[in-house]
Amino acid sequence: MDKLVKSEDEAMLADNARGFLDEAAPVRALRDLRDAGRTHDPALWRRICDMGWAGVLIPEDAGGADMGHAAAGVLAHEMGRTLACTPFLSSAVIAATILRRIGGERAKSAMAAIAAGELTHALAIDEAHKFAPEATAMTAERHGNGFRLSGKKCFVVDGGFADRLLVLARTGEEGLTLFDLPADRAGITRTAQGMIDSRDAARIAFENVEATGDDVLGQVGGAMTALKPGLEAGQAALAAEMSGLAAGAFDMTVGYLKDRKQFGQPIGSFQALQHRAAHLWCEIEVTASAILNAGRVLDTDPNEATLAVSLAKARATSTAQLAVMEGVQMHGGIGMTDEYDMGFYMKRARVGSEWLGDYGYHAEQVAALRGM
Amino acid sequence: MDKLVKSEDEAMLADNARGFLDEAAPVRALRDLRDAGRTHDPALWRRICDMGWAGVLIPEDAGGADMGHAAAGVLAHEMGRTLACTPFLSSAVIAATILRRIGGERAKSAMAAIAAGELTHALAIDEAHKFAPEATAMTAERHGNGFRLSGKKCFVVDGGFADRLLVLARTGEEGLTLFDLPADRAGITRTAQGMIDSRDAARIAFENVEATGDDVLGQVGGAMTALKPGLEAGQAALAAEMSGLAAGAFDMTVGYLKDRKQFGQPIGSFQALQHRAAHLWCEIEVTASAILNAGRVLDTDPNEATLAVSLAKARATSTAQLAVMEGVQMHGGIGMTDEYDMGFYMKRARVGSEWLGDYGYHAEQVAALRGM
Amino acid sequence: MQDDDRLNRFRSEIRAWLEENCPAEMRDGRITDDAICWGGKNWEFSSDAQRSWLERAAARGLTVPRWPAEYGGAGLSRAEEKIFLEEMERINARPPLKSFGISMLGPAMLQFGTPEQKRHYLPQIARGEIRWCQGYSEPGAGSDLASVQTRGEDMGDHWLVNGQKIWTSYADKADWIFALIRTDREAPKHKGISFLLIDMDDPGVTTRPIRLISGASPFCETFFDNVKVPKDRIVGEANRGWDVAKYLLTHEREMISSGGTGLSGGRALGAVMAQMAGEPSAQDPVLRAAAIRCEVDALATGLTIERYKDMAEAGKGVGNASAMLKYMGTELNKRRHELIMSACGSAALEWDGPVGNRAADWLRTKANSIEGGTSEVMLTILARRVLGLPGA
Amino acid sequence: MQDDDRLNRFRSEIRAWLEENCPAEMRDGRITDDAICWGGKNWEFSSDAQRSWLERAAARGLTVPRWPAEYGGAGLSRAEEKIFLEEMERINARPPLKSFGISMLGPAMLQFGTPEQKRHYLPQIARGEIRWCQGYSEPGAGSDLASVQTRGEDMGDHWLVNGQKIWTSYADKADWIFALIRTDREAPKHKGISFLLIDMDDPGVTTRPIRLISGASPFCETFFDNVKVPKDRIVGEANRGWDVAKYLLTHEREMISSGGTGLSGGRALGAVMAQMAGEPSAQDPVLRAAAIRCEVDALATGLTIERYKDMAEAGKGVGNASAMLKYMGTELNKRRHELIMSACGSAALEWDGPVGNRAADWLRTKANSIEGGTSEVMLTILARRVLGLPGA
Repeated sequence: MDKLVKSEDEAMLADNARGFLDEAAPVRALRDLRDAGRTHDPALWRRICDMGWAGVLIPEDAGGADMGHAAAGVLAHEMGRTLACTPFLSSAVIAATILRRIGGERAKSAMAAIAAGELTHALAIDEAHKFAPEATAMTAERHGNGFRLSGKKCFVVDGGFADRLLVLARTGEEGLTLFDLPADRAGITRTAQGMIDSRDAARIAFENVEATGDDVLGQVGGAMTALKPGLEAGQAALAAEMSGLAAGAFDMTVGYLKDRKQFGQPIGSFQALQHRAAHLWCEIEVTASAILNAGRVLDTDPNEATLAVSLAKARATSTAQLAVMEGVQMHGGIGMTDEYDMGFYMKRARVGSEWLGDYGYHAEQVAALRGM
Repeated sequence: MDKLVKSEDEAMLADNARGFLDEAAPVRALRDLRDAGRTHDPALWRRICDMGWAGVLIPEDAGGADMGHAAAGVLAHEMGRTLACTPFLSSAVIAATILRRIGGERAKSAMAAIAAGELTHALAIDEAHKFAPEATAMTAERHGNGFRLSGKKCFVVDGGFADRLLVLARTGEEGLTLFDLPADRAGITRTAQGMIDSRDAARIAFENVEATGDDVLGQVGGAMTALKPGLEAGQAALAAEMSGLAAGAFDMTVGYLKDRKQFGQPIGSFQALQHRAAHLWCEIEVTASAILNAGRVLDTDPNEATLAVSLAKARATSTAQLAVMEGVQMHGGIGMTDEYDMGFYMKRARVGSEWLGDYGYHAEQVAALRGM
Repeated sequence: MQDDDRLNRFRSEIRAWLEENCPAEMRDGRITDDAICWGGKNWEFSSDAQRSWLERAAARGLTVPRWPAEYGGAGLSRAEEKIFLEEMERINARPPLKSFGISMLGPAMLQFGTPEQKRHYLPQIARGEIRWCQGYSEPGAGSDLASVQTRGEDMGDHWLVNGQKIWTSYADKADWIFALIRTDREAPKHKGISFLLIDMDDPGVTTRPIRLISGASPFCETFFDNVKVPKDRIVGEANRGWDVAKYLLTHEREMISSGGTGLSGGRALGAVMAQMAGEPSAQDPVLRAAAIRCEVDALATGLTIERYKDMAEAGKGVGNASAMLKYMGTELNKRRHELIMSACGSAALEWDGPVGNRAADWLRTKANSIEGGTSEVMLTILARRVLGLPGA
Repeated sequence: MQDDDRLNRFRSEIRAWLEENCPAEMRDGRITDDAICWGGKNWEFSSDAQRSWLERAAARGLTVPRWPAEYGGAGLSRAEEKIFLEEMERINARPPLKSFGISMLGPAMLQFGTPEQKRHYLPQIARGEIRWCQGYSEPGAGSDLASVQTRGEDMGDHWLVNGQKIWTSYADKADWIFALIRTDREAPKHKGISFLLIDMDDPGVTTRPIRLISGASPFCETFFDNVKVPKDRIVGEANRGWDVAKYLLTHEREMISSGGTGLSGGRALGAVMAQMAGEPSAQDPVLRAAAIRCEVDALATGLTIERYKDMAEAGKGVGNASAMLKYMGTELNKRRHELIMSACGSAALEWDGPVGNRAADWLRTKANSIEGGTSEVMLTILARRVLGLPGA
C-alpha cells in the first residue's frame, strides 16, 4: 500500500482544487444559492466537469481521469472546506463506482456521460430515518418480462435534480436488486425536501413504475455486489468532505481567536481556548490519517475496505461535529447569526453525519470487524 | 419528602464527623495501616461505635440512633473525604438494613451487637468479576433439616475480619436464599485479597458448610426481600462515600493549584486549569444532589428507591473517577508518588466504582426505569 | 405533620382547580416558544383555549405563583409552588404565560423597585398585558457585559438615550425594554450604569431582527436615537444599575439552565429514542449508551435545580454558584439535542419535517451556552469567586 | 514494481530469519517493562531464551534496525523496518531489547555526536551492554524543563557537577546517565545548558527509587555531589544542550505516544472485553459502547503514528506536531486502561490478581500524560507554535 502521505500528484491536485474552489465555490456561493431558493448550480458543476473531476473514478477509456479514491478524497476534502454544493459524491463517486463495478458497454457509456457532465445520478436507498440498506422494503415485483416498482424513498441526496436514479428494491425471494432509471419515468414523483444544509434532497414515491431487465444493474437479487463498493466509495468521500468541513470551520475559528479582542486581549490568548483549539486540531489530524488510509485501501484492496471506510466515516463524523460545536461556541453570538458562515458548516456537518450511515452505524461496523 | 438541603441535625452531624475524622482517621491513618500490613483498625471502629455511628440505621429499641439513610450518607461522605478505613458500609449500613427488614428478636439482638460494635458483618455476594446477584451459582442444597453450602465468593468486602458472613446462595428450584453464618463455621476458608485500595476484601470458599434453618435470613428462596433494601442502602452509602472521596481529592487539588508555582505564577491562575477545576466542581455539586436525594427517598419511600439509588451510584462513580484523574494529572509527577495521598484516592475510587455495581450496571438500571 | 396536611390539602385544591380551568388543548405538554403565550399588546392568541387559560390562571395569580397577591401573584410558598408545578406536569399542562417580565424584570423589581413601581408594572406583567424585553449586550462587547457604551445624558427631568443594543430577545414583539445605560461616563466601568425602563413606542426607538442559523429571529438589534426617558423610569438608584443587572443575571442563569433540564426534558430524549427507533436497544447501542449517560446527567441536574431552589428558600444564598446551573444546564441541553437529532436521523434534517422542527430546536440550544454569559464566563466566575483561584 | 519485488524478497528473508532465530518463549506478545530485556551490565536474563534472542538480534543488527551497520544496526529503510515490525507482530515476538539508549540517546547521538562518540557508544547500546537513563527533570521545575539548576562548574579538563535530578527512569538499574546540566549560569535560561554523559559508577553519583502509586519504582531521584565529568563526555556543543534536548523531546513524545496506541494495543482492549465478559454485547452495553469509541480512536491514532513516520521518511519535518502524538497517544492510553479495568471488574482490583497486575499497568498509564511533558504543555506547544495563537 502507498504511504500515508499525499503523493506529489495529490498535493498538486489539492492546491489546484483549493484555488479553484476559493474563487468559484466559496461558502458565499452556497448562501447565494440558498437565498435564490435553489439547491443546485449547473454552471458550477459544468466548470468542475470541464476540469475532469467528475471522471476522477472513471476509466480513461470512458473519458475519465482514473485517479483513484485517495484523489477523490482530496477533491471531496477541498469541497468540504468551502461547502461547495455539487453532485460530486452522488454522481462522480457513488454512481461511477457502481457502474464501473457493473462493467460492460452500457455502464461505460453511462460513465462517459457522468465524466462529461452530461448526466447526473442520485442514489435512492433510504426509506426511513436511518441508513439501513438491508431493511429495504420497496418492492420490485416481476411483471411480464420486467418489473413493477412500488415504494417510497427519502433523503435521496441530489435526487431533486438528478437525471437518473439508482434505486434499491426488493425482488421477492431473490433479494435486493439495483435499478438504474431515468428520473422522469412514469410513476415516479419527486418532492423536494427543505434540508437544513441548503443542499438538495428529495422524497421520491414510486407507484407501479415499470422497469425492464435492461434497467437492472448487475444481477437480480445481487444488488450488493456493486452497491457495496459504491456505498463504501461514497462513505469514504463523504468522510473526506467532512474532514474538509472540519478543517474549514477550524480555520475560521482560529482566525477569529486571533482577531477578536475581549477584556483587552485577543481571545485566542486565553489558555482554556488555546487548549480546546489545540485539542480540536489534534482530532482533525488524527481523522486526516483515517481519511487518507481509507482512500489508500480502496485503491489497493477494495474488497477489504469496510474497516478502513467505516473508521474514516466514524472519525470524520465525530470530528466534524466537534469542530462546528467548538466553532459556534468560540465565536459567541456572532456564530449563531445567519449572516456569519459558521452556521452553514454546522448544518452541513449534521447532514453529513447522517448520510450513508451515522457514527453509531460505522462504529458498530468497526466493532464487528474487530471482534468486539 | 424532605427538602434537598441538609437539615440542621444533618449539618451538625457532618461537622462533628469531619472534626472527628480529621483527627482520628486522616489519610495518613490508612497509609499507616497499609504500611503495617493490616486492613482493619479495631480501635478506630471502637471509637466510631462509641459515637453511635454504627447504629445510624438501627432502631432505638435495639440500641441504635435510627437517624436514617440521609444521615448515614452524611457520615459515609465524611468518611470518604478522609478515606477512613472502617466496616461502616458492610456492617452498619448493609447488614443493619437487611436485619432490620428481616425483623424479629434474633435480628434485633444482632442489630444491637452491630450498634454496640460487638460484631461486624460482611456481605458475600460476588462470585465473578462483576456484580450480578441474580447470577449467583453457589448452592445451598437441602440436607436433612438444614442445608449444605458449597461454592466460592470473591471481593467480599471486610470479609477478611468480619465475625459473621451474609451469604447469598441458590437453593434448588426455590431460588436465592440469604444465610447469616459465623465466619468460623467449619468448611469456610477465607483468603485475603491484596486490594489496591489497601482495604479489606477476601476470597471465601464454602465446602459443604452446614447450615440450619435458623441460619436462614427470611424465607428460603426469598433472599431479595431483605437483600434488595440492604443492597440499595449500601449502594447509596457507597455513593455518598465516593462523593466525599471526590470532594476530598478536589480540595487537595484546588489547594495544590493555589500553592504550586510554575513559570513564575500559581498554576491555578492558568485559565485552562481554572476551567477544568470549575467543571469538576460543577460535577461534584450535581452529584451531591443525587446523593442527598437517594438518602431522602430511602428514608421516605424505600420500596421505590431503585432509580434514586442507581442514579446516585452512577453519578458518584463517574464524578469520583473524574476527580481523581484530574487530581493526579493536575498534580503532575508528585501525584504519581506513593508519598503523596492522591494515589490513595485514585485507588479507592476504582474499588468503589466496582463494588455493588459499576457505572454501566447502575446506568442500565436508570435506563430500564426510565423506559429507555 | 400539620405541614404535610396543609400541603396535601393544597394539592387537592390545585388539582381540582386545574381540572376545571386548564383547557384540554393546553394539556399537550408543549413548552417551546411558539406554543406558549408570551402576552403583550400585540399578542395574537393561537386559540380561544390559549386565551382563556391565560385569563383564568392570571385571575388565580398562577401566572406568577410566588409573587404577592397585591402584585397579581398567588403568594405561594416554595413547597406549594412545587406542588403546583408537579400537578401541572401531571396533566402535561403548558405554562399559561411566559415572559421576561415574569422571569427577569419582576424579580428585579420585587427586590429593587419602589412600591409605586411594583403596583404599576407587576400586575401588567402578571396578566400578560405588557411584554418586556432585555437590553444588556452591545455590539463588540461579547461576554464583557459591563462595557456598556449606550449613553444616557442627564437632562434634568429625563435622560437622553443614544446607542445600540444587540441580542435583545423578541424586541420586535415587546412593548417595553429594560436596559443598561451608561449614565456616568467618568465613573469606573461598573459604577456609571443605570437600569432604565423604556417604552418601545417612544420616538427614537427602532428594532431590527437578527436572522439566526436556525432560520428564526428571536433576537434583535435595538437602536436608541435621542430617546427621552423620564427620571422615574429607573429600577434602583442612578448609576447603581450594575447591582440590579448582577442580581438579574443570577436569575437568568437559573432560568436558562432549567430550560434545559428537569424530568420532563429528560423524558423527551427517552421518548424520542423510543419513538424513532422502535426497539432502541436493538438498533444503535452506541447511541443508546450516549442517551443513557445523558439521562443520568439530566436527572441529577434536575435534582440540582431543585436543591438550589430549596437552598434559596432555606435562606442559603446561592450567589455565584448559579453560574453552575447555567453552565451545566445549557451544556446538557446541547448534548441532549444532539442526541435527539441523532435519534431522529434524516427525519430531523428538514425544516419542519415529519418530526416537527427538531433542527430549529437543536440549533436554538447552541445559543443557550452563549446568551446570558457564555459557558467560559461561567467557568471563570466559578473558578475565581467560588473556588478562589487567583487571577492571571 | 521493482521496489515491491525487493520488499517482498526482504519480507521472505526476515520471516525466515525470525522463524529460525526467535525462540518460542519470546513469542508471547508480552511488551510490558518486566517482560522485555533492557540490557546493561547488571541485567539478569529471565531465561536462556531471552539471552539468545538478544544476542541473535544484535548480531543481525535488529535491536536497532534503522541504525547504520557500522554502529550495530541493520541499516533498514523505513519500508523495510515496517515489514520487520509486521513480521514481528505476526509471530507475536517480544522486542529483543528496549532501552533509553535505543529510543533517546542513540537518535541524539546520531544527530549531534562526533564520529568517535558514535563508534564508542552506539554499538554498546545496540548490543545491550550499557543501559542508559535520562536526567532532565529537577525537583520543583515540573513542566518547566529548561529551569535546570544542577550546575557544572568548568574546571578546565572537566566539569564539576552538583545538584539533583528527579524522575530519572530506572536510574537505579542504569550504567550511565545523559543529563542536562547548567554550565553557564549567566546566560539566558535556554542558552547555558549542556548535554553531558555521566557514568553512574563515578564517585559522587547516588540514586534513590521513588515509590509510585502503582507500588512500582520505575523512577528515581539522582544526586550529583562533586562529580567530575571529562570534557569529551558531552553531546553537541557546550551550552547548546537545549538543542539536543528539544530534538530528543520530540523523539520521546513519539515513543510515549506509540506505547499507547497501535493495532496490537487496540486488540488488547477488545480481547480483554471478550475474555472477561463472555458475550460482551449482552453484558454491559454502556461499557461496550465506550470500548467501541476507544477502539475507533485507537485505530485512527495508530494510523496517525504511521502517517507521521511516513511523513518523516518523506522528509516532511514533523517538529512540534509530535506534541500531538504525545498528547493523543497518552490520553488514549489512559482511556483504554480505564476501560480494561472496568472490563476486568473486581478481578483487577488486586495486586497480581487472577488477571495479572492490570492495576499496576493502569496506574502506570497515569504517568504517561505527565512524563516527557504534560498534556497541558503539549496543548500549549500546539496552540502557540502550530496554530500560532498569541501569548497571554
